[in-house]
Amino acid sequence: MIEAPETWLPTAIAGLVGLSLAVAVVATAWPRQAHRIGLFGALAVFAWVLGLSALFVAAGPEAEAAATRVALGGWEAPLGLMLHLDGLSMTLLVLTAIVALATSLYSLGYIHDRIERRQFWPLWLWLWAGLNMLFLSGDAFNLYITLEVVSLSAVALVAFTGTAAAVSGAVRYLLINILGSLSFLMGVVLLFGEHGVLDLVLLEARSEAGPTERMAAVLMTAGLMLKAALFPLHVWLAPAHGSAPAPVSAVLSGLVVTGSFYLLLRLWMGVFAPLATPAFGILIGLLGVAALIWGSAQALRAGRLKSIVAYSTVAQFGYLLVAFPLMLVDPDAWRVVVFFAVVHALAKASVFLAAGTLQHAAGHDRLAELGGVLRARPRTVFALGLAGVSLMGLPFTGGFIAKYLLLEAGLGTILAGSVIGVLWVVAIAGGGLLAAAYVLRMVAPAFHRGPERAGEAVSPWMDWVPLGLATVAALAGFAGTLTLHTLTLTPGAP
Amino acid sequence: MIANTLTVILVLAGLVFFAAGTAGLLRFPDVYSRLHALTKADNVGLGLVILGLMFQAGGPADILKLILIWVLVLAAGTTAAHMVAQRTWTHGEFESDR
Amino acid sequence: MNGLAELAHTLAPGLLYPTGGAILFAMGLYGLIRRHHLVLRILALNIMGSGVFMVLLGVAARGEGPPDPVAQALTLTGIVVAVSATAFALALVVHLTRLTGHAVMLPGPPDDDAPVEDISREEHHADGGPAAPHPDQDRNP
Amino acid sequence: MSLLLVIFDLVLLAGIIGVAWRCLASTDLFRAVVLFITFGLLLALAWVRLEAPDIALAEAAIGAGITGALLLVTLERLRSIMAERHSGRPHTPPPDPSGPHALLRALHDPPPERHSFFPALIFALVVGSLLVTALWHQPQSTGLEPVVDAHMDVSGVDHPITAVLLNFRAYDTFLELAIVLIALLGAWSLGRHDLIPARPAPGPILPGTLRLLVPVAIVTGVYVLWAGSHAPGGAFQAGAILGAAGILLVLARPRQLPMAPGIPLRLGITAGVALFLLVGLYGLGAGHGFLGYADAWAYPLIILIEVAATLSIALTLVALFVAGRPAGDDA
Repeated sequence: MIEAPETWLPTAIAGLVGLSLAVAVVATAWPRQAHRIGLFGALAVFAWVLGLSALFVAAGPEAEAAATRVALGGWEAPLGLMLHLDGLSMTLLVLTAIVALATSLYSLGYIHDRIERRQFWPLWLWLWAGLNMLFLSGDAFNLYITLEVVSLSAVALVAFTGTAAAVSGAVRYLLINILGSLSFLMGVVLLFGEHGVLDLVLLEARSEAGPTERMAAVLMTAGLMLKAALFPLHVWLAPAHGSAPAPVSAVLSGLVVTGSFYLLLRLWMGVFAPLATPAFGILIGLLGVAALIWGSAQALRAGRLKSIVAYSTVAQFGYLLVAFPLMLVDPDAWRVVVFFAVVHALAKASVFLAAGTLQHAAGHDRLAELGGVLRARPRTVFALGLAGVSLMGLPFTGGFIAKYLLLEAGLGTILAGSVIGVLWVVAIAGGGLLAAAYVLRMVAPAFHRGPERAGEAVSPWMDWVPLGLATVAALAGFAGTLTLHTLTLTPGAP
Repeated sequence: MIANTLTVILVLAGLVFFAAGTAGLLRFPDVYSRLHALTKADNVGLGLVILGLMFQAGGPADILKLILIWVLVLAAGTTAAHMVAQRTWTHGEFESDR
Repeated sequence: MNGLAELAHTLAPGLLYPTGGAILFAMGLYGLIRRHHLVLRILALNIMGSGVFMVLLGVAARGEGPPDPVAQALTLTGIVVAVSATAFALALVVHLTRLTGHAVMLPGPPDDDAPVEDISREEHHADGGPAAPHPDQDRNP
Repeated sequence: MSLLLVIFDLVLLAGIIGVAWRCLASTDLFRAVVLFITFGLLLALAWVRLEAPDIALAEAAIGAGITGALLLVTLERLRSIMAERHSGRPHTPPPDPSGPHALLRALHDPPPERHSFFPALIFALVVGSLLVTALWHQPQSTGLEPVVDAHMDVSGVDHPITAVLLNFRAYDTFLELAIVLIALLGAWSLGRHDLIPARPAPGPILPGTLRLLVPVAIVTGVYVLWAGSHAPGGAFQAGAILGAAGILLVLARPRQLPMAPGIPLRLGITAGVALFLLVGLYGLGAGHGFLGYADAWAYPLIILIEVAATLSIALTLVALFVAGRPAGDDA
């Protein structure tokens, strides 16, 4: 007799944390074999996450809110720490597993210097473990600690090539991250002072629209916006993402930024829900429109391939902000926003990986001189294009479904009589056009006439992984129903 | 009562030495005389404060800890003063010291 | 006299120290915006952090009875995190100074079209860092 | 009496804020760092006043002590780099006559521009006053103290803060150890070309003092570690004290730094997290939950974890002070 999935779920959740930490610790202690430990660890964590998601979906309708919470050390909140798994965190865990596995495979080919490898793998495995723990955390202070694990390892990964551009980007990134963390922590402290608990579920039950919640919301939102590089607090992003090694850029733009956004969503759907008013939604939406325009303009102007991709992250996250006012009108829209973030993360990671392959082959990533390599590497260009098509939102891709659903929600707002809804619809449609413009800028040189230049030899991992990930991003549309269904399993959400 | 009075008198006396040392640090013209004022006055001052606190100690273990603190501060302070003086002797004074 | 006693009661540590912590936090923020040298910016962030800890410990000391041990444990954790981040930040600053000759975070993003060294290529070696420093590489006038 | 305490509180807070202000307004970095160390020591006094002796110990050892040492050695490194760049030929340490003057040039931050004064001031005032408003509206609750108190008998230790750190919220503490480790991995990934630029003064005084201080520091560290189960103290404070002893040793003879062996060093810095994780996974397997202990085993396991954590923290702090990756690590 097989036991019901929900009895295994708590052990599987704690086991995921234990496994991802164990991989990181072993790689740190034994750096000589770090790349092998990393490869097997990546496969193991990936398999574990898939198994966990199967368990979760199987337990789905029966899983009460209590079944998805795990008391660490046997201590229930408010005394102890609780891990917290729901549809939202499950979706992001699966996303993380896919992007992280692809990045790990790609890094096998990309980082082959013996000494670089020893530095890269332990930090990267810590970053992955940190992301897993971030998505599973259900405690306000523990969220601060996991955020620090994520940001310190991310900064170290930006800096570890040791070049002037990378170190300069890393310093800026680190200071911004510390500032964001401190601002977040001050919010946590305010909430703790008011309510005397740290557990998010308990906090949600006690929160109201008082001065503490208002100030905590301001501090924590500002801190997370700094970390997520949401407009207007975005200036650090392009230097850090653009100068990091390709697999690191992919993870930063695909996952780390998404992690901060996840936390914003979680807080505003939970603890700060009483504060969400239409005026606030419109303010955030306007910031989103500004981000969309500014990011796209920079992406259209930038001279380097990776800078274009980095600025497009600012623009695409503008989209997520535009969706905030829609969420206040149509409570169901949040699932679409998450789905959009998932598709964006997949596509953005594959674009960065493809850009890394081209940069490796050419020895630089200046767009003006990249034509020969682009012509000689149709597979990589195809990956770039396929992921780009998903970013633009052309039909049959994951990006299309996400943008279509967002547009639908926007039109719903207009029909509900909101004039400013027109702006959101124009922004969502126009953003797709701008995305098309900068994606075409990236791939256009491939179609010009001119000599081919294969450049430096590229390992098979670097050749195929971006294509595989881009395919996943494009096909994500077919997983849309499943994702949206998983997201309905979030207790407390509409 | 007598113990309390002794404590107050000794700690106050210690504070006078600290005040004198600080005045020396601020008023004396060069590094050597400043060190001279600071280390001597402060070591005596700390000794008096600790002697005063001994009358408040709960047992011999506390008294021993207090004495240990004084000995360690003496050793550390003396070494630090020596190194500052030596650095000044070989490198000259800092501009901002004048 | 009665008024003084009441004032003393109002200004209990549970109120006074959180206020001081808030002032330190705001002051650190001010310093962070105004000063340019990276070491000073790191000091400003540390002062902000101390402000947060002061609020937390002040909150823990509120009310009657012994202080809240959870808040104190969180502060201890926070101090260790702060020193780790500071140590790493200082290492980055030293490295940046070695490469560029300055320890100042310049306003505005660095030049997008500056050359980027590619670590995936054979000729790159991590042993001793880059051989030739580029003095003003990431300056953006 | 209570009025006197209020006056003391006000004077202390004014001192802390004043020193912080002078530190942030200073144009001379050396002065700013010294003021920052003073700031840390004053904070320790404030923590004692808030009935937090553990935090005061940690602030003095980690916040003021270790951070201060890190800041001072950073200034020394920056000075040495600048002196090298100005003279145009590589040499460490720089020639003596240029020492203090190069220091003054390199470690100087000009006063901030006028145009950022009002925006920054208004921004800080708004944030500060909103924070104060929120804090003054809060209830005077006691937080989680009663909950912790009710569970002390099954925690395995007698000191509430150690119980929270290593039992009730052990996950946070584990991640805290991980963060110290990640900071070191990050610093190591930058390269291995770092020496301590300061030269020790010749003569018998420094070695003699070290012969006295280092054993005392080791005894104190072990005592603070052991005391943590029933009184203020614990792994982090002990690790900081031992780390400070290590830093003193490094400072005293930078030229003859013993070549740190690769594998034992790696094992040493990861011992804390590795042991913690093993115990945690064992708890998961044995049915006490991840990072949980059987009540009877709580005390010995907590002590075991604390010993390993102390060792790792001390080693990591010394390594962060040295900053560069030891040559042995690449072997």
